[in-house]
Amino acid sequence: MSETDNTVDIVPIRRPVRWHIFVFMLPALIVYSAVMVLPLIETLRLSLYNTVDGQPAFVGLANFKVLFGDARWARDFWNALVNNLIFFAIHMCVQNPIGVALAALLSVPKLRGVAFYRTAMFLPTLLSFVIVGFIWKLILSPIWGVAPWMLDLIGLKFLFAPWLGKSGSALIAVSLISNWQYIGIPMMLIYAALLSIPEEVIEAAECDGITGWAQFWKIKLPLILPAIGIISILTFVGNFNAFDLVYTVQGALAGPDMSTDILGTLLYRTFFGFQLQLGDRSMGATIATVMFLIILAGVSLYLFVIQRRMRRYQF
Amino acid sequence: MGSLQLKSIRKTYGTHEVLKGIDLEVKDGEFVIFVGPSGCGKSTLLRSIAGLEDVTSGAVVINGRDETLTPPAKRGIAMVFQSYALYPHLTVKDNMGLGLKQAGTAKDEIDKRVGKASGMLSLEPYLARRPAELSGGQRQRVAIGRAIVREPELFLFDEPLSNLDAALRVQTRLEIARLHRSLKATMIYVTHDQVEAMTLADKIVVLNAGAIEQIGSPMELYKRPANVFVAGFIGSPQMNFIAAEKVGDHSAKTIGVRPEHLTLSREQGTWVAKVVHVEHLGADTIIYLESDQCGLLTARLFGEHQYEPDEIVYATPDQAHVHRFDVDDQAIR
Amino acid sequence: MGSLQLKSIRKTYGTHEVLKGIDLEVKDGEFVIFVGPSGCGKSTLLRSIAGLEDVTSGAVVINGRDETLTPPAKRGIAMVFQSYALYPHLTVKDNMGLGLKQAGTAKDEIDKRVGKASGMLSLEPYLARRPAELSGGQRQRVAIGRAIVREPELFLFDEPLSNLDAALRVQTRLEIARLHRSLKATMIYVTHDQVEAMTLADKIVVLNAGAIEQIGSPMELYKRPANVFVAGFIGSPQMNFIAAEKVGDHSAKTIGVRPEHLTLSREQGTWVAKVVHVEHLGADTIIYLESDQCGLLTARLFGEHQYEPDEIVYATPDQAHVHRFDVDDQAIR
Amino acid sequence: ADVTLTVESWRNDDLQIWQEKIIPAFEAKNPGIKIVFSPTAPTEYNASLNAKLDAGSAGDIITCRPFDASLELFNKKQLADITSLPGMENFSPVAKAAWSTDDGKSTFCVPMASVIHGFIYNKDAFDKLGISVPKTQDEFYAALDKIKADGTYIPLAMGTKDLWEAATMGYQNIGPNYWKGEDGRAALIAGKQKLTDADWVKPYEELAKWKPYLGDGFEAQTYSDSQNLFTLGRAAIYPAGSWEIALFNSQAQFKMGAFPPPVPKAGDTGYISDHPDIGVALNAKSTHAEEAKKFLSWVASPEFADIYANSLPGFFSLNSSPVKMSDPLAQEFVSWRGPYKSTVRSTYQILSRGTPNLENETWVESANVINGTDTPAVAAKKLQDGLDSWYKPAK
Amino acid sequence: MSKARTSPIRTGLVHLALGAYTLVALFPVFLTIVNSFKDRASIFREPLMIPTPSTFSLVGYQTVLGQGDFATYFQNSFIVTIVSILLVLLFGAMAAFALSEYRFRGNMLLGLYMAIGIMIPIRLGTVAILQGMVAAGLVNTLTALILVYTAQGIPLAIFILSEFMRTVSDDLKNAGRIDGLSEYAIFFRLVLPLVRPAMATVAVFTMIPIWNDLWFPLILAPSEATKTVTLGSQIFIGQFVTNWNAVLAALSLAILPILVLYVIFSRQLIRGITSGAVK
Ligand SMILES: Nc1ncnc2c1ncn2[C@@H]1O[C@H](COP(=O)(O)OP(=O)(O)OP(=O)(O)O)[C@@H](O)[C@H]1O
Ligand SMILES: Nc1ncnc2c1ncn2[C@@H]1O[C@H](COP(=O)(O)OP(=O)(O)OP(=O)(O)O)[C@@H](O)[C@H]1O
Ligand SMILES: [Mg+2]
Ligand SMILES: [Mg+2]
Repeated sequence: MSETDNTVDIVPIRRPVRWHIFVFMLPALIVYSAVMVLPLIETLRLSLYNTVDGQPAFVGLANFKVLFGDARWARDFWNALVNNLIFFAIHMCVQNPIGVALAALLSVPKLRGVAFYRTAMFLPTLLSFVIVGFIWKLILSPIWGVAPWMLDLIGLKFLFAPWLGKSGSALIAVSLISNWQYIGIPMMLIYAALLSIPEEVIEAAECDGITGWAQFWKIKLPLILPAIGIISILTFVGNFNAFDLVYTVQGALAGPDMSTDILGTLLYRTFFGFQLQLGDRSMGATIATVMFLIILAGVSLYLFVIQRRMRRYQF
Repeated sequence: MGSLQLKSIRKTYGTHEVLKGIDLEVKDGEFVIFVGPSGCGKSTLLRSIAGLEDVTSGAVVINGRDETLTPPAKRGIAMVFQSYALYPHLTVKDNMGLGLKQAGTAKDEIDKRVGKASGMLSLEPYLARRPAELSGGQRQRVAIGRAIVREPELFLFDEPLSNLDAALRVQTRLEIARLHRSLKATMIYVTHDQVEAMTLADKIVVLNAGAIEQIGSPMELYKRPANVFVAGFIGSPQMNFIAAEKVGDHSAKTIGVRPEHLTLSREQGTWVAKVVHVEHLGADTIIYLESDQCGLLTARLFGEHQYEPDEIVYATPDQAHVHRFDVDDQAIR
Repeated sequence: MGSLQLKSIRKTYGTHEVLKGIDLEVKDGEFVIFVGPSGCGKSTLLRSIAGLEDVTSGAVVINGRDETLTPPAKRGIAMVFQSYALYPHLTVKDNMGLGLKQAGTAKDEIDKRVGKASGMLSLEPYLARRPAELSGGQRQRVAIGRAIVREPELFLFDEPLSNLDAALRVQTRLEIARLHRSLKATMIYVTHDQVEAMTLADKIVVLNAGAIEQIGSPMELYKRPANVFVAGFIGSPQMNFIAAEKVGDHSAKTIGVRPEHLTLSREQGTWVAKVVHVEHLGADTIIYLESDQCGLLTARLFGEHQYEPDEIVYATPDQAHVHRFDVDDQAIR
Repeated sequence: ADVTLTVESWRNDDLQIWQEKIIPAFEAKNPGIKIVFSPTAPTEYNASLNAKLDAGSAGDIITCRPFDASLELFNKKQLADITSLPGMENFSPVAKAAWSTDDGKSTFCVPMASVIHGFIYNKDAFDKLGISVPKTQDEFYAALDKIKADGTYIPLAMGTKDLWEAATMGYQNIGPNYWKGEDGRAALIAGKQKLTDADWVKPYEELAKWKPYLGDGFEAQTYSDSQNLFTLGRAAIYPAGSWEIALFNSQAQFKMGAFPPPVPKAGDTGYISDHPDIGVALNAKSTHAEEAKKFLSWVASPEFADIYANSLPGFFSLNSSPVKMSDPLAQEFVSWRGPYKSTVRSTYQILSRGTPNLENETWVESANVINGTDTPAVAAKKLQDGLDSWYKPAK
Repeated sequence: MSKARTSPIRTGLVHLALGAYTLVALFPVFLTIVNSFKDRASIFREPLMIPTPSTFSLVGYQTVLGQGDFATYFQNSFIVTIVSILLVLLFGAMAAFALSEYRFRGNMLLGLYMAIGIMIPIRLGTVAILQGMVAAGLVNTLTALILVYTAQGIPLAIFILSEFMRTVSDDLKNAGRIDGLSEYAIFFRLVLPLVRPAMATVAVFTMIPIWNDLWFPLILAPSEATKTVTLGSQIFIGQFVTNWNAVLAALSLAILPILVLYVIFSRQLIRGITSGAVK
């Protein structure tokens, strides 16, 4: 084992050009830039334009002024942002810890049936939103619902409420559905990270009397910290881009009363339009730009501060 | 306190039988050394004692209790791994202290013990470093330190000194001997270093291909090897083996003479031979000879001696130290 | 073909200077051994020669060309890592063959060379295994095998035999010596084993704390150590150092006598001392003495000798082999 | 070679009818032209259509949403002007209004069908409980009370989960009776009335009264839940759109009837929402404009109207020449066209052009009112404030 | 058999916990599949019931198989998914290696640039992408989809793989360099096999959104010949009537192939264990 510490920058003595770096980067750069970045820039550019007298015109930051200055836009935006933060917080507090815990359990040595468990737990992640939305609406439905029926079985029917329909609980319910669906992602990543910890280090811990919970906490967790960093940032990025699930479960207007509206749904509604609302590319791009900046801030924080500080261990 | 019994331990990997029924009794406080050729199963045996490896059959009895199924953490052992197995994310200090911390030892006590161990192993300057920033020998010392701070009743060492330089090696060896005396702990130690084996052990266990060849005190093995394998394995350079009939001895199949029990003379002696190669070690001189009668011979002389290749010399075995083996390679006593 | 020059190589990790300006000349075909205490920078120096470590300053000249910036793959070297660094996903055979395959060597030729190397290292039974299924010594042999199949001009060995048992060690050592002769390759070898250093090296480089203490042939270092450090480092057990004034010698600060150059007698001699501890190694006996005049002394006697602790003996140094050092710890010649 | 025309549509539901009836009928008459009906899930339609039109990869024939969504496409010159297309004379200006410019000069879609709101009820249930079809508001609530008291049926099958159900089946269904149909709608557009006026708040007050008659957990009841509740016979009255007819016919095991939104007081003029819903247009960039026009003309013909209205009972032809329909429930709906005054949904024309979008807000507020989250007055105020923020009718 | 390092009680608890969560994970999936075999009325009336003879119905599957050429749709989905995964893995791993292995100026910024892709939904770029594809004549080809999905998958692949590649021992790569392996050989022969668990993970993560994507097939390749399964299933989602039997049947069918892919990839996870590499 050894470790690279990224903070120490070795002053390179003038090296010959390392062409292989270009070769390694090139295919990804080309495809990615041409098919993804350029179109996206093209779109984000629209945030500086708007239709003035029927003609597209450069308006500078006026769109942003509207977004934050206009009471209605601002209300929608902040509502979505706050909801999004809650959405993210629930993922961080429910999905990721459970995912990590499941991965830890799966990596218990010599456990039988791991492949089955892993596949079963990952299955929800494989499902399309259409199914997830449908089946959970059905389960939680007060009319046909499985949930009320099951609560009834254990005599807790009174606990049941039409969660998806109440503004107080809808966001939490949708977040939990999303957690259910995506728990496989942190689980897989952490599982892969756990697998790469050398057996001998774990054995040394066993001999040292560090077993079970303590072993996870003191040995495994520090060693998989980079993977946990990844799942956190992926959750962050994923949640701030999320859209489909809310859209399929709660509709584009993210009811009831906008209580499940997150940045993603706000953006899609604005950009592509919905029902009678016409797509407003400029304002959509403006929202997208703001979202991009929020996410960029998060990712940069991760890349430049957290990831750099984080120690990685080579196995 | 730290007695150990192994009852016909067997271990197979797939179809490959690595341990072929090991029976061994280690008394409390004994210092037992496992030696044997590379790949003979020393590490595997050690790991089985630790509980890291599930044995295929047999029982591990510690302090009279059958602990075959006890998890390693509950066996009250400390182990030094051949591959170190340091915790990469912890500093040297924490690597050593983690086990104690886990056991709930007071902070002062931990500091005291870590301080003592790191002093003993000359690790003080590195206490704040992480394993990746250490040299091979330093890592190995940390691994030793981690085991000894825990002061258990049973120590398992897997080639703990293999990466240390001679001076440090002697020093660490003496420390381990002192530790053994002061803790009165049982120690089981794997090494391939003859000096370590001879000086540290109460009892040496010679393993070969997963089975025990001989158990005995160091001098017993040196003086009365039970068979050709042990005779050849203990002692360096290796014992010279000569087909007995070549030298006119018909009561044995093979006779063996250690290099240090051959005297050389330019004038006269038992076997005539030609010098092939000379190694000057300073304190000793190793002379490789080719004799028509006995084949290749090695002689070890104390101090410095000038022999040139192709010189003709006479080698004389010390009759008191000639070993004789039968057709089954067993020693004839 | 395989000459090497190091020009004031310096290497720092952060603020920690690990190599403090190393100058060294290795001629084509020479066998150079680096020795030095654990952590003195041997591995780092080797890695710098290989190009794996970017040196902070200085130049590495191979075959007269400055290769400081050449990538390792282009330096035409083979290296055995202290940590083995085997490819975990490849079998033993593929581990050894990968470099050749990469170089486009014909399949037969690869098979031949791998066959030869694995025969030499007794690895045949393990060719189809992966590193995780090997014992420590077997892994080390694979690492050696991987280096030698490539038959380059410059070999770098980092403690290649540390995990081998004595017999195998002697055998492998001889193989390496033979390889050196047959390939006429330059070899640079790190070891902490005195016997290896003395028997293999054309030239030993003694490193201490990142600097060279002395360069010389094995016997030179043994007989004429340049300073206290080298005197103490070469030879095992270590040389006895005695404050010169205690024994009435005022032309030096310290005098040194190797354990093998002390003779013991129960009747008479230069220094009177009490036996503290006796180690029986079979071929030798090491006797630790305590003397009022000279402090702790170690004597090494050939063969077996019976001394009991607390016995009073007389130790006499062999005057021809007394080393004298000045206040700067430099040898007085 | 044959020319293939691709029809973009959100009407997945109609795929079979197009493949089995409409396309064969057209192709039989027009050899050399092949039609491919390529529907998209309705939620994705607008976005994907816009993208394809912008990039120039959309089909030749575009199915049009009513009013502003299509007008926008026409303004961007993505739909061709078909004012003078042969066959357009078959439609009255009112029918064409949904797909004409504000000044009515240019038309860009051939009107296909409209839908009518009302209530569908379970005849068996009404018979069993001895309820007669309510004509007025009071009778309506009396009927609901009676059903509720009986307990066998959920009085009203409607949920607020999907929002639009509350707005479309509730608000737009009963609203015209209070804001007086086209009069109120025009006044609102002209700025002469406000959503906070009594006429516009009243429908919300009525909706608020529905709450006790809805099923348990109606807040999480989706549109398809409502449909199923009704067709499975668990609910007595279903606030409906005429498009339900086909499905209900196939699913319900009981007799059904329909009644128009009850009038506030006996003798009041009744209004119904008879809302143009589907049209078809020509992609301005189509490379087969001639063939496409042939197709559009055919869609404008009585022949198409007949096929369409009869295959899809509940989608009523907008063609001037009357279509004979066989479905009794559909006939019942269409029979209201005479005695009741028709109007279109209040939010569709002009008023939903800006942000915040009045239609969307109406969805949210209608649900809020029923859920009790907002009082009718508050809801109305929110809507009006939203409208005021961008709509300046005086200009 | 009981073992020293696995106590039956602990193992039992672990199984209990895993089993419990497995139920949570599987129950809704079970419901989906069960309901896809029932008639519409009983889907809603008794969603929990196993299909009985009276409620059993294959109407969903009949509709699906009768409607359109689902075999082709499956084939298209397969081709698009697999080719995209392969390209994402290859290109992504190469770039991740460059970013994690070498220090060069702009390394960090390049990393950030490559990460932009996970920060903005690619759907926003639809119009420009579609225009590009129209210009390149790729509309209604699987190539268009593959290109988009490759671009879409690369950032995540780089992000995850570079993190894992940092844990590959330097000594190992150095041993390769000494062995005369070029940087390419080190990448392909040493690093790639050693990050197999991560590659499997990335493959799975890449695969899911591709398989389930509706948007780009709809925009870029809606033709009958290039339709994917997910797009094909959308036929059953209508404005007023959603044919849940058919949707459930189609999507249940679509789970199977992706499940197979998942199992294949997750196997790779276990194979690539690197222990015992370096001491
Ligand atoms: N990455 C690093 N950061 C800081 N210090 C380091 C690093 N790597 C090595 N060192 C230090 O550099 C010194 C020289 O290390 P090196 O590995 O060259 O020693 P060595 O002579 O090979 O020792 P050994 O015989 O124990 O293998 C040691 O003191 C070690 O602690
Ligand atoms: N996982 C495994 N699968 C198969 N064979 C194995 C495995 N681990 C070890 N072996 C084999 O078991 C034998 C004993 O290994 P062990 O590590 O105990 O040897 P050792 O005596 O410690 O050798 P050394 O002195 O070289 O460390 C070796 O031949 C080795 O190849
Ligand atoms: Mg071993
Ligand atoms: Mg070293």
